[in-house]
Amino acid sequence: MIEMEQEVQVPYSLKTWNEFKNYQSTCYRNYLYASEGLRCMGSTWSVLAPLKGLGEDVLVIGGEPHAASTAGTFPEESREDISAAEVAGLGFHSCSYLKLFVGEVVRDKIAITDGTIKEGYPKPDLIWTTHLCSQHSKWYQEVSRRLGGIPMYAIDMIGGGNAEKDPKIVKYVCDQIEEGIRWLERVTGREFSDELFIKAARNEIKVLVLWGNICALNRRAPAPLDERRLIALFPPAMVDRTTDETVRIYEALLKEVRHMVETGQSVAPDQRFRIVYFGIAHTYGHPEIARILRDAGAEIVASVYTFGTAGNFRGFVNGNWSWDPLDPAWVDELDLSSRRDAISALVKIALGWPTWQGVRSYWALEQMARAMVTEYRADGLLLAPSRSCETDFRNGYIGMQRIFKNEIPTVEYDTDQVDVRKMDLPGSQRKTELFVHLMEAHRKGVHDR
Amino acid sequence: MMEKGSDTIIERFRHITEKAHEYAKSLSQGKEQLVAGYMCTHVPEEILYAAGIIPVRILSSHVSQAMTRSYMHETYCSFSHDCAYQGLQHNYDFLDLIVTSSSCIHMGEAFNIWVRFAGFQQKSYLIPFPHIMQTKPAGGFVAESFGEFKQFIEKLTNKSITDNDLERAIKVYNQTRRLLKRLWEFLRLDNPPITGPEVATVTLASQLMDKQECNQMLEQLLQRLETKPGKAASGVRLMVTGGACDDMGIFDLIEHLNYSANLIFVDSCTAARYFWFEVPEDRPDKLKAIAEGYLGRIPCPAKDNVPGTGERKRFRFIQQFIEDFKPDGVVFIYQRFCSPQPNDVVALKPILHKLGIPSTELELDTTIPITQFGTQLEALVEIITRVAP
Amino acid sequence: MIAAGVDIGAVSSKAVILQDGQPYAFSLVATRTPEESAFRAMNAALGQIDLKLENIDYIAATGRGRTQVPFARITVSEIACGAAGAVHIWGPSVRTVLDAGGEGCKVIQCTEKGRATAFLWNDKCAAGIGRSMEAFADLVKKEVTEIGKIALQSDKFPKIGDFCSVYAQSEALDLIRSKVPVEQIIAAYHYAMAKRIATLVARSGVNKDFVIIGGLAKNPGIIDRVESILKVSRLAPKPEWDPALTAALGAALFADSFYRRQSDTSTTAGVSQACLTYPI
Amino acid sequence: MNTGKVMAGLDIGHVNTKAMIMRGQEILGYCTVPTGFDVVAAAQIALNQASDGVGISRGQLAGIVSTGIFRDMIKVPPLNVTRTVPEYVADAKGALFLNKNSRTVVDIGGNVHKAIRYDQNGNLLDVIQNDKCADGLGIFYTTMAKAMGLSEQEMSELALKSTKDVPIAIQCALSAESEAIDLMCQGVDIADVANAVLKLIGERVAAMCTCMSLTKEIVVAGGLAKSEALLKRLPSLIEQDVSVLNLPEYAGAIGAVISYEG
Repeated sequence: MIEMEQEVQVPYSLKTWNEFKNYQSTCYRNYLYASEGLRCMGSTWSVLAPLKGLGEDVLVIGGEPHAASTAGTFPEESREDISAAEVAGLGFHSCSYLKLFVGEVVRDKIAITDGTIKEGYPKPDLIWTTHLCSQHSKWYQEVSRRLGGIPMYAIDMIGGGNAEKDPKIVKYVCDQIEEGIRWLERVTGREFSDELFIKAARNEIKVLVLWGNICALNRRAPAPLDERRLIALFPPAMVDRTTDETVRIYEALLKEVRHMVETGQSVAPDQRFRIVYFGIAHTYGHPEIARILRDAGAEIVASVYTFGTAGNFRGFVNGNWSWDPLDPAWVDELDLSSRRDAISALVKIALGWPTWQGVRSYWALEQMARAMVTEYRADGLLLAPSRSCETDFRNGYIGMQRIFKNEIPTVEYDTDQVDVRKMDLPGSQRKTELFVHLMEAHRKGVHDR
Repeated sequence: MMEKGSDTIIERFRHITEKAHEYAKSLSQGKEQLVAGYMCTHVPEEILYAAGIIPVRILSSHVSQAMTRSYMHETYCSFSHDCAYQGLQHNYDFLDLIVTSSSCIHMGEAFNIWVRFAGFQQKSYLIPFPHIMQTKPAGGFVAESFGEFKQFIEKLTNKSITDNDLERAIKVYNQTRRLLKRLWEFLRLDNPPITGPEVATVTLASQLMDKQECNQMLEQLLQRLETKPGKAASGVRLMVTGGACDDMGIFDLIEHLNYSANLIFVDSCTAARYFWFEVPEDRPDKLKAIAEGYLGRIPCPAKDNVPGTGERKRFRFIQQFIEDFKPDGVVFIYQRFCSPQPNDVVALKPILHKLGIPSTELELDTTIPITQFGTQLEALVEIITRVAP
Repeated sequence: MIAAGVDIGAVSSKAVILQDGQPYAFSLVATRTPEESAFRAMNAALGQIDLKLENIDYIAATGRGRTQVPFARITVSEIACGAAGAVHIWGPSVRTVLDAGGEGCKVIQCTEKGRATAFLWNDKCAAGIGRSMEAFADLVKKEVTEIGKIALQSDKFPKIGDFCSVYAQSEALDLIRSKVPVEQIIAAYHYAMAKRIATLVARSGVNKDFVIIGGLAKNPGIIDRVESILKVSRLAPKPEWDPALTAALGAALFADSFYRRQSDTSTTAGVSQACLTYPI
Repeated sequence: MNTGKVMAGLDIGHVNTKAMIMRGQEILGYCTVPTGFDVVAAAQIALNQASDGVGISRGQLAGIVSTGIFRDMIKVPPLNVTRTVPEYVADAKGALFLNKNSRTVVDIGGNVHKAIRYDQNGNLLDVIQNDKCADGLGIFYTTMAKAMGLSEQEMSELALKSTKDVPIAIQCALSAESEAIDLMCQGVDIADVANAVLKLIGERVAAMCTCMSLTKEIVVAGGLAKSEALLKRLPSLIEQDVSVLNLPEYAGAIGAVISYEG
């Protein structure tokens, strides 16, 4: 148990912040307005480097990060997008990222983080995506259908705890990507450059490892970063992590956060309670919840979603999960001399994402939670399943509540990633207030004993 | 609401569907017989059968209960909740094994509940199976994955499964599939000797049964039907397409409207999609053959995405069924909270519209609102028959 | 010739009696159990014209409880009846009918002859909007007939979730905490429900002319919003017809025409099971 | 707690506002009014009716403590309540006061239900609150009684006469409501429908409870605790004995008074 009873410090403000914001919106602007170049759409939960083998003019837009940032920037537009998708016939219980994204296609306009809305939906040349939940590849099937049959290739990332150590699965995914590369050549009529691909692959892996290192610094007290910053700082890696520029900004961020730790600084220094959070970033209600926590000096210092969606860690080491980061130097030494080498290195990294591990493997998820609670010396576990997200292991959370409640203050509240209508704000506020109260009571109890 | 048909064999099948877990229990009782439960129809039953294990499908009980709500999130479909409930209620403790293959996430979680909270940790197996059926590498992957499952079963029973064992199992299962297909073919007739709900019931029972017993009963049934005169002139022909539905009440409802209407086809994983394929018998490599068979099925909407085009292969089958069975109307059924199904409906409707076939959607839950569904179905029939004052 | 239609809805039961195809009497009562409500509705209408059940030549039943009406000769779905009734009331230009009832919302597409060609039934999460209005009225301690007008008094109000009336209710209750004036809360709740209904209508497609029938058609707080969200205005309600009676009227029209066609056995409509055991 | 003092506790819930007047450990008077949308007015009326009933003037009140979801809204004139406690804290204290051996209270309110575990001093150990889909069970109960043309009391009594378990969808009040209506339209006996409604409520509450280990004795509070039919079901559903508190709907208001000092 750590007490932070020292005088309240000045919150640290990140110097690299703007570089991240700029990188993200530049990527989107390029995709929207580029007069030439190859527009590629799809889940950025796919390995992206293969696209880069097609040339230096490849522009990508990814479903989840785009939907999430649009919802954050344009709450009203997003409402309209989602209901437009429902009017167009999509399921009332389908993923709200999906519906927001399709809604933009239906309304033939697109809104991006820098606050601009472009009339006329920029048609992609191809769709390169993954199949991660039961509805995820339906997402792009629908987009492809509505835009008159955009060629699409979905990779079956058959996840599940430890998948990256299962040669059968690694081979299966690698083979699909090799097939995919041949398909990319056919459908674009371009020649695939292994040189460009391998360079992009190394960058992609590097960024994922760097982010892991940045997150791992939050084990220190005070944790240098809070949930709000974590949520904002990983999307650039989701948007496009294959460029030299991404590697540069994440290296800069790592350097800066290391310095924060050395000088004991934090973006949110008041951390009487350290919270581990399992849940997707729910755009709506997040500020309200965060305020309740901040008023009580409680900060979310670790979350599987912000850590594990675009970050890699050691993962399972002889049966136990470890949130230790991987050494960035290891990436530079990786042997990526052949196309197949690069593909399998990428596949192992992608299958190793904690989010992947958890999606179809309750035991991996449970181990991650256990490890995170101990490694990050958490005072409480906050579970926030998202109503319309299948990959958000909604079920795992309900189970975890049963398991953790007797060990540590644990509260579960209902959210939705971008559908404000499904966000249970009143209930979430009630339950968060309760959560704080339980942590206080627990700490008091521990002291009395 | 269902008046029992006269045919004693059909009654026997119906009894099995109504008392699913009692039947499964009777299989395992006394004898040395091993019985395994399976949750997704992509589990290669042949491998279990070759090892002398009888696979029985875990279905829902339609008992309204809230127990599972504290294990599984609200927004999982009632079918998965109900299947999880079977485990939590310990209805199936007698099973020697619970198996599933990478399925839709909802059913995957039902399986997890059994493993985590219903005491099946030590007797469970998850078969990695593609989420996209049509990729080139899928074949090799599935064969390997089935191979590992075979080894697991061999360890469990500690006796090896020979190619002959597999070949026998494949033949038995293909036989079931052919017999069921013949049964459904009757429904193409104007006045079949058997009703759609009866065929659906028999098909559901086959998923719970020892296939040898099942095949015998099916053969007897077919013999009788071939000689039996057709039933009264049929009414409006309705085809059902969608997700898992083991609630035969819905199908009975179709035939007990205030109008004469008939159920003539059901495309779902509890009906046609369960058996509408065969495992090639001439292949030297039996595991590859089984893999080929299971990948060639009518795809589940959660697994249907042709690389390159994103086409849904299932739609081709549906159009074929429409051609063969000539429905006047289509009834979409899907579990509330299911995502893949309704997302396919969006793309299917324009196709039906082109064919001039009206449709309605029934959203399934643990129980069925009979008067509402009845009204929806009667309204559909009224539209087809152009009823007006 | 006297024909009658009864509509046993989830919240209210209605009866319409036609004499030689012309409106003769009608009634609207609260639904308790379907059979008992059927008699109450029918007797209420009969009372107006001093007739007895046996004086009526032919009776058709519609609505959720239609199979429980012992004295009905035929049953017809509220979809077909809604379309028939709407075209009878508003004329052949009607193409889309929104039936906003107590339990369910249905959108019906129809021909100039009042024949339904397609329909959309509300999804489960959009059920019970009509009834939820009553519960909501109780919570705000207002008359259910009043809140609709109050809802239109404020054009500025917070947006609350329109996905489910239970969530909307919780959110509305919670607005009190943020000290939102009651009129605005009522407006917010109505807007949310209207949005949910509008989504269903748009999903099914609106073709002009558009009309709204059923109990909620009498709630301006819902209807005006539905119109503004859909950017389409409905044909104004007819003073002589309570929109809640439309389906019952449709049933009466069916009864009328079936009586005339009685000799013809090729009628497509079946005879309700109940009436076989109930000779009139 | 100072035994002499006359104190008032106000429990302002989503649906009802409960007022309780106590002298030390002694309950003097109480009263419930619907909260409606004017919380301050409702609180005042409840308080006045409760105190007038026992001839206590505002001046005699040593203090007012408020709890419940809207507890903070009466910090304004005329009541100027200065002390508030969260509803789960008040529930725990109140339940313990009404039953010294109780260690868990299950509170079934109009819009929210929860289970609270506490020690012998009424200190909070753990709490579980309902899922979103289970909101509004109390309101649902009222609505269904109305739909059947019965009082809540009558519906509960009728449910006890039920001879047949009819299943209804468990998802939420909405689905249950439309299926209950559907059953009535099928001509199902309304006693069985009433029973199904109460079964659903019991099931939902019990399901929530299993997420947390409940320590004995378990008591039930909240307006729905008054339904005999519901209470008959609960023990078998949560597989433990439960007893109803005396004045179940006032546990929160009493707890507010108790927690005035320690």
